[in-house]
Amino acid sequence: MKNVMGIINNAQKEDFMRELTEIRSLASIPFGCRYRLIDFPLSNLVNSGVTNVGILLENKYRSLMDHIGPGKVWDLDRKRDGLFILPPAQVYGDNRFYKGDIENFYSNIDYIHRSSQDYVIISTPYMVCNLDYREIVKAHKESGADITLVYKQMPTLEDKSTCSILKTDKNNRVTELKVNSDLKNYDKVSLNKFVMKKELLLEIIDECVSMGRWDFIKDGIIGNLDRLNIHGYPFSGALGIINSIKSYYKFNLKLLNPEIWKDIFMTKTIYTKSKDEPPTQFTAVSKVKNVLAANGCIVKGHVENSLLFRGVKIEKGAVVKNSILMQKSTVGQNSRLNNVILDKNVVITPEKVLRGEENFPTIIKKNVVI
Amino acid sequence: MKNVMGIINNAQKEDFMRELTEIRSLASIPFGCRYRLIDFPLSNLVNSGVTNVGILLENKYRSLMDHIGPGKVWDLDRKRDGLFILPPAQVYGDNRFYKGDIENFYSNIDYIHRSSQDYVIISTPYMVCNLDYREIVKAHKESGADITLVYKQMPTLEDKSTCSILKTDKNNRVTELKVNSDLKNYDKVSLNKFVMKKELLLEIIDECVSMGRWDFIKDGIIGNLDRLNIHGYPFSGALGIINSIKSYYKFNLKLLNPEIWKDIFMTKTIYTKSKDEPPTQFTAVSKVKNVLAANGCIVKGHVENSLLFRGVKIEKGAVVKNSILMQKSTVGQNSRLNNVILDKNVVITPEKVLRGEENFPTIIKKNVVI
Amino acid sequence: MPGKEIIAMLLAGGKGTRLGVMTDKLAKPAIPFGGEFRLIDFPLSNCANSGIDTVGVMTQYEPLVLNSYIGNGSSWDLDRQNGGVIVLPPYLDRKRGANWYSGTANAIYQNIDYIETYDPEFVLVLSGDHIYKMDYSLMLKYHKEKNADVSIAVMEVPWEDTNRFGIMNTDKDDRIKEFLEKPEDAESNLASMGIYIFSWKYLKEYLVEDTRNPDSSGDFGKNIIPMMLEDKLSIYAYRFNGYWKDVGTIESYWSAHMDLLEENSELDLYDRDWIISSVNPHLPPIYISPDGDVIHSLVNKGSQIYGKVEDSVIFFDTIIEKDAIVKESIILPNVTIGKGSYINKAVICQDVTIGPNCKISYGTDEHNKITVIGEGKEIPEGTTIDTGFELE
Amino acid sequence: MPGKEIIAMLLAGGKGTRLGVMTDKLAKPAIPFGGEFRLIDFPLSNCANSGIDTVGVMTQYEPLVLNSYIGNGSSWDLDRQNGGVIVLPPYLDRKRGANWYSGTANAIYQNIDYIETYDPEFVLVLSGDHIYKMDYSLMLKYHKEKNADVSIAVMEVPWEDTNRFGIMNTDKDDRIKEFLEKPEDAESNLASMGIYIFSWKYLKEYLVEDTRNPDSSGDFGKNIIPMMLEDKLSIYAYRFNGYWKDVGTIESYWSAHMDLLEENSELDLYDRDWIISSVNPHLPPIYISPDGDVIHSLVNKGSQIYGKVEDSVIFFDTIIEKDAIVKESIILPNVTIGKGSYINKAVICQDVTIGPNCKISYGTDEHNKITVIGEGKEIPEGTTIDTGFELE
Repeated sequence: MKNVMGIINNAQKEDFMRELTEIRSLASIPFGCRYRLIDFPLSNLVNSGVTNVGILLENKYRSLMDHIGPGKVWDLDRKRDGLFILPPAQVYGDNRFYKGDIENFYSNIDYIHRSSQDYVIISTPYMVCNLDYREIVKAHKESGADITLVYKQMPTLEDKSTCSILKTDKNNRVTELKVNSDLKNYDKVSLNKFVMKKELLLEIIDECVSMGRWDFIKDGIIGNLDRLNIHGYPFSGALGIINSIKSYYKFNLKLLNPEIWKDIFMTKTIYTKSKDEPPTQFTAVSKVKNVLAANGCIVKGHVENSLLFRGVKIEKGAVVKNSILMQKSTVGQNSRLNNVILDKNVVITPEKVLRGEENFPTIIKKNVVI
Repeated sequence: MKNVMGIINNAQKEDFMRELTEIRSLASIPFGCRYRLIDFPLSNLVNSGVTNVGILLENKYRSLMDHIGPGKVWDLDRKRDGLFILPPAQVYGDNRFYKGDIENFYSNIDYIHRSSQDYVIISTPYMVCNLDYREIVKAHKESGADITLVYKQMPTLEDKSTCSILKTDKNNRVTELKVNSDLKNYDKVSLNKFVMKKELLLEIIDECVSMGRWDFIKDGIIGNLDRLNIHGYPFSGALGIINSIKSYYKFNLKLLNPEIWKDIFMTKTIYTKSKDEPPTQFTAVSKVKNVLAANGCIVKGHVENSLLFRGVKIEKGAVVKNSILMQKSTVGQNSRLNNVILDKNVVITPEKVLRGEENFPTIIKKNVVI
Repeated sequence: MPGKEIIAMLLAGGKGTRLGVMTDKLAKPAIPFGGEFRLIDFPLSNCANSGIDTVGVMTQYEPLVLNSYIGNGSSWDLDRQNGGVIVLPPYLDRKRGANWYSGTANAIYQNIDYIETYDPEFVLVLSGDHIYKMDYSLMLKYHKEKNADVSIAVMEVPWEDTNRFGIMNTDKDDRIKEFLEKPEDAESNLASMGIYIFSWKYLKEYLVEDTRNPDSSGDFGKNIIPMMLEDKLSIYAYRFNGYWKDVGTIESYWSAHMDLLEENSELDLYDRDWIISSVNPHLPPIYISPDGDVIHSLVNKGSQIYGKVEDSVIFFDTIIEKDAIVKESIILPNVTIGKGSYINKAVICQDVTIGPNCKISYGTDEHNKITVIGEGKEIPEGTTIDTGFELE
Repeated sequence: MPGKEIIAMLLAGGKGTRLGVMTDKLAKPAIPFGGEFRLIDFPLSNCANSGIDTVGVMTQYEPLVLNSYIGNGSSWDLDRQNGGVIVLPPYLDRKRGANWYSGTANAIYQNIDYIETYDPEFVLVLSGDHIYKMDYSLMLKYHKEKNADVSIAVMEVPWEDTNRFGIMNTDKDDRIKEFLEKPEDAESNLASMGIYIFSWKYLKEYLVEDTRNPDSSGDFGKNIIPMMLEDKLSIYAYRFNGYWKDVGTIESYWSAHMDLLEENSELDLYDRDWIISSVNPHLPPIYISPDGDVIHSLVNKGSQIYGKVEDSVIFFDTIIEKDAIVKESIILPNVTIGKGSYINKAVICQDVTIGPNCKISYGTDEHNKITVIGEGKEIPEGTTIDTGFELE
């Protein structure tokens, strides 16, 4: 895979998850007790032997840069190749209006040009899975396709926003591709992961720019569906599509199924920035059932069906059910939480009761004290 | 100096050097054969024992990020403290208009707040010198001043733009401070390096923002001249004020004076990203007089009174005088250059003649072939 | 290269034979501790937290594990351009020939060249096998205030234990007058913690002199400190009051872990102002199944609990199968405890697989001994192992 | 941790006694070369450029310089999370006791544990003291194509030199039939370059067997390869045509430098597709004063030329004072050549100060010997040193 580079396209609108993305980019949303979304596409690439990865950024990326740092965790702190942070387009000119992600590709075209690899994988942070691109690249080369698109057969879709659905013919060639549409009559969802020759990507960018079209998927891929041979590659592992609060919440809780968390976390190692947290402590009065927990937590209460991020504290008598508690949040004595998402550093003082709905979890924003 | 943090303010207008800053930020302008401007403020801070440095960025900063990387060269790749890239303000909101550098301070105020240090040094990349802040911080504490401003006594100023000039009373308290003004009646120029308590900086930012004022020096410093005790600290080493093409050109050539280059390069080590270049090769027909040269050059021609950056090639019969040749530029056989600046990767084909004026050097832009 | 005011020299050479099978394949400083750490994490983190950024680690037993664990030191922020942590093995000298480290002082003597690279004013000497959190910069401050030539960290031990320690007799100002190794009738209960600050010029002089003496065992406690006391050097005791434990035996190793389970453990590992760092393996979160139960225990990431865990410390990457019961035990990394097995008062070393329905340390508990299962063992289904057994 | 297809084991143990005073304080692989490098930069850069990211460096002489030079390996991009470069010193084994490396093969035998960590299919064995650029991945491809058990890199040497090398007799297919150490009447001029690829399962077997033989000197050329040939293993010669030089003597060290000065030197250090990396000291640009003159020479950063330099290689941080003349010489880092001094055909080692008006290697040139001034010497004003002198 020395001849394949990766681009993680984080230059996307993320309004669909406003409560969690107000203070951070989509890519740095905390996920699965210890991770952030970016960890998955980045680890997938690295695990497949890709050593040149560019991350297209749009905005609010300081937390992302803090998280990724020089890429040491992913072994991408290299003299040649390695990790490249590709800043947004608009800062190159004063006060221009943002047109779309093609602009980000275009303003970083130098990086793509001068990379020595002939193939490129384009990925996105909001499709969480654990896959090996080696097979996909091999299939791409064997098929002779111009573009290979990874898809998954799915009966239903939690939320259609940002998703592309598709139909393929009997040779697995993509015949239809639609964005933001219902699954009706379709049962395949694009993972928005593409393999193509670098030359083709450059051509697509160039063409889009010259015609004033700025959406990579709509204009660059769908717009070329007739002209190019786009091949579908079926993926059968677990997939989390993180495109709404509801889907975020549901898929996190789905992780409590050992089959799913083993697939997502352990098919290959998922790397993330570590924090020197001691083990999680359970006391003589703690009661835990069906829980995923990061390190550094102190659990004195009752936790069921929930995810605890790093350094969460649950005091005596507190009861937490069906909830996601992000880093360093605290639940005070005898408080009760059900269907709740606590963002980082939230403090629930003693004797409080918070209750959301299964399809509409209550979200408490970062640093709030209740 | 564990209790002092550094902020390098690279959020400044840089139109005054358009020919060199079109493709890069002021901070990443090549300087002195091997360096970029940012190397000087960064090395000065590190050499003074500061281990927490934030770099405020405005735009075109990819080359800067490539150059700095994780800060390993400056030993700032640390788990605690270290180097922080502070991205510009406008990307936090969509398509806003840039107001001034206070906005950059403000949008990174979290970083300043959570840093553990009590004192802060604010510096800028366009004042090139080699100084030790330890004495200055000591003097600051002893004087009891609110702010200490470093200045240099100078009889003339190559170019007044972006410069602040000042008067001090007999106790070295700053009594007058003006931006972009002639030196007439003044003989002290501010290095735009300030020492103050972090609390005061936060107060100044807060005040400026609340009053809708956005220029750190004009509003934050000069605007507080009456209210605060601003103390001057005289600096007597060599100083390069890089605020115009002319001053850039002249100061680079001034480096050929051993007293100046020793002061600038060797008072303390200036760190920069290294490139694995072999030694510079001089052939049997080369002729060199009064030259500073980086590694990796191949010199077959005649070079006098000039600076050669990394990997420059000068072919047989070529004559280069009073010129600055940036990285990987090439001068073909029998070509003649005088008072010329070649940006990176410029190729001068054989038998060409380029001649600028002493006060108006000819500049050839990056990648141009002549 | 600018010099350093102080550098640390960490003695990581201990064979640790009293830890039995645990140190069969590991140097003692590499032994796992507290669900997350190795012993050497404590002095290394203490150095980093105290602002000491240059640490030489002297080792000659099984250096590979320690070497690859320490790596470039970035886990402790000790990957510095000038300084940082480095492992110092013995080497062949063309003039002196082959030299293994014969004693604690001799190890430092052989690394005089390394020390001199940094031209330090002070040298902090540490050992790699004690559990404690200590700010060495306060000890250095004390050393300078007392204008001492040597400072030795000491703590009060119970009078009945004085015959197990190196005991300092001091004057009113805490200047050390006498140093006694394991005295029968101690006059003082100030025990040496094996932490020294030396003014380098004196230490160097005595190291060189000690090496000339063929009868010396090249040891700080036996040779260097007594010589210095004889010469009336100014040696001060620096009193330390926090948690400190030498986990030199299986019993003390086990009880140090039980200490950690207390809600307000004296050794607070959750204190974010004095973080003990370690090399973090990349592992998924802890999983506790709907049938799992964890009470009064520490559990580390990567572990899957389908059974019951009580009063125990579970390191990372361990599987406790359904209906298994783990009590008052320490389970090191990458262990599987089979279905229905019962583990009580045991230390299960790395990479052990215990089959289903085993009973370890089950039965009479009268001699109250801890069972140890050595690294990599596979215990077949239905095995019963008696209390106090050490399975190599 | 995933395994590696191939890892490299670099023998950096050479005492290099034929290099005289140059190796007094340096292991041979640490010797400066080419104005910028140390010898070990060549194999390390070759590994990185060939995609081999795991290198064990075995050393037992003066490891401190090599250890701190290699650091965490980031200079060669060998600071990898899984693999990277590591220095492997000898160590005390509780069962086998003290073991210094007795020979090239024995050094690898003692590091079997390290090698097995990576579960490699192939092991590339290199030495740290040759100057060449070679893509080991092509050699590996050859090794696999030939389905060989061992491949040995060879080059044709002049027939008159065959008695100085290990010579391979091969069949038409380049399979090695015979290996002769420094034969008097060679049948072939294919000389071993000391670069081997072994299929690890075979190498391991022979290393273990060789160790059982008390008469073996534990050497590849003397013991392992002959044993393998006897057992009819499939051993192939891999022909290499580029520049390769063993700089084992002062003369060859000097002439390798003179080679570099050629405009189209066979060893192209300016090739950006095969960069030889090194640890870069932070130094200002080269300065050539209005009176300075540099002809047909290599000069490195940090050097200041006020005098005249001709046909020479000047390492970094050196000052050639006004009116000084340096001819056909190699000036190692941090040297000062005083005003009016004349240096001809000399190697001036690191940190030497030559006072004003000295004459080094001046006078009759009949025996044509190179003068060497050893590390750190101070030559007082007006000294004359004869041709061929070695000043320790």
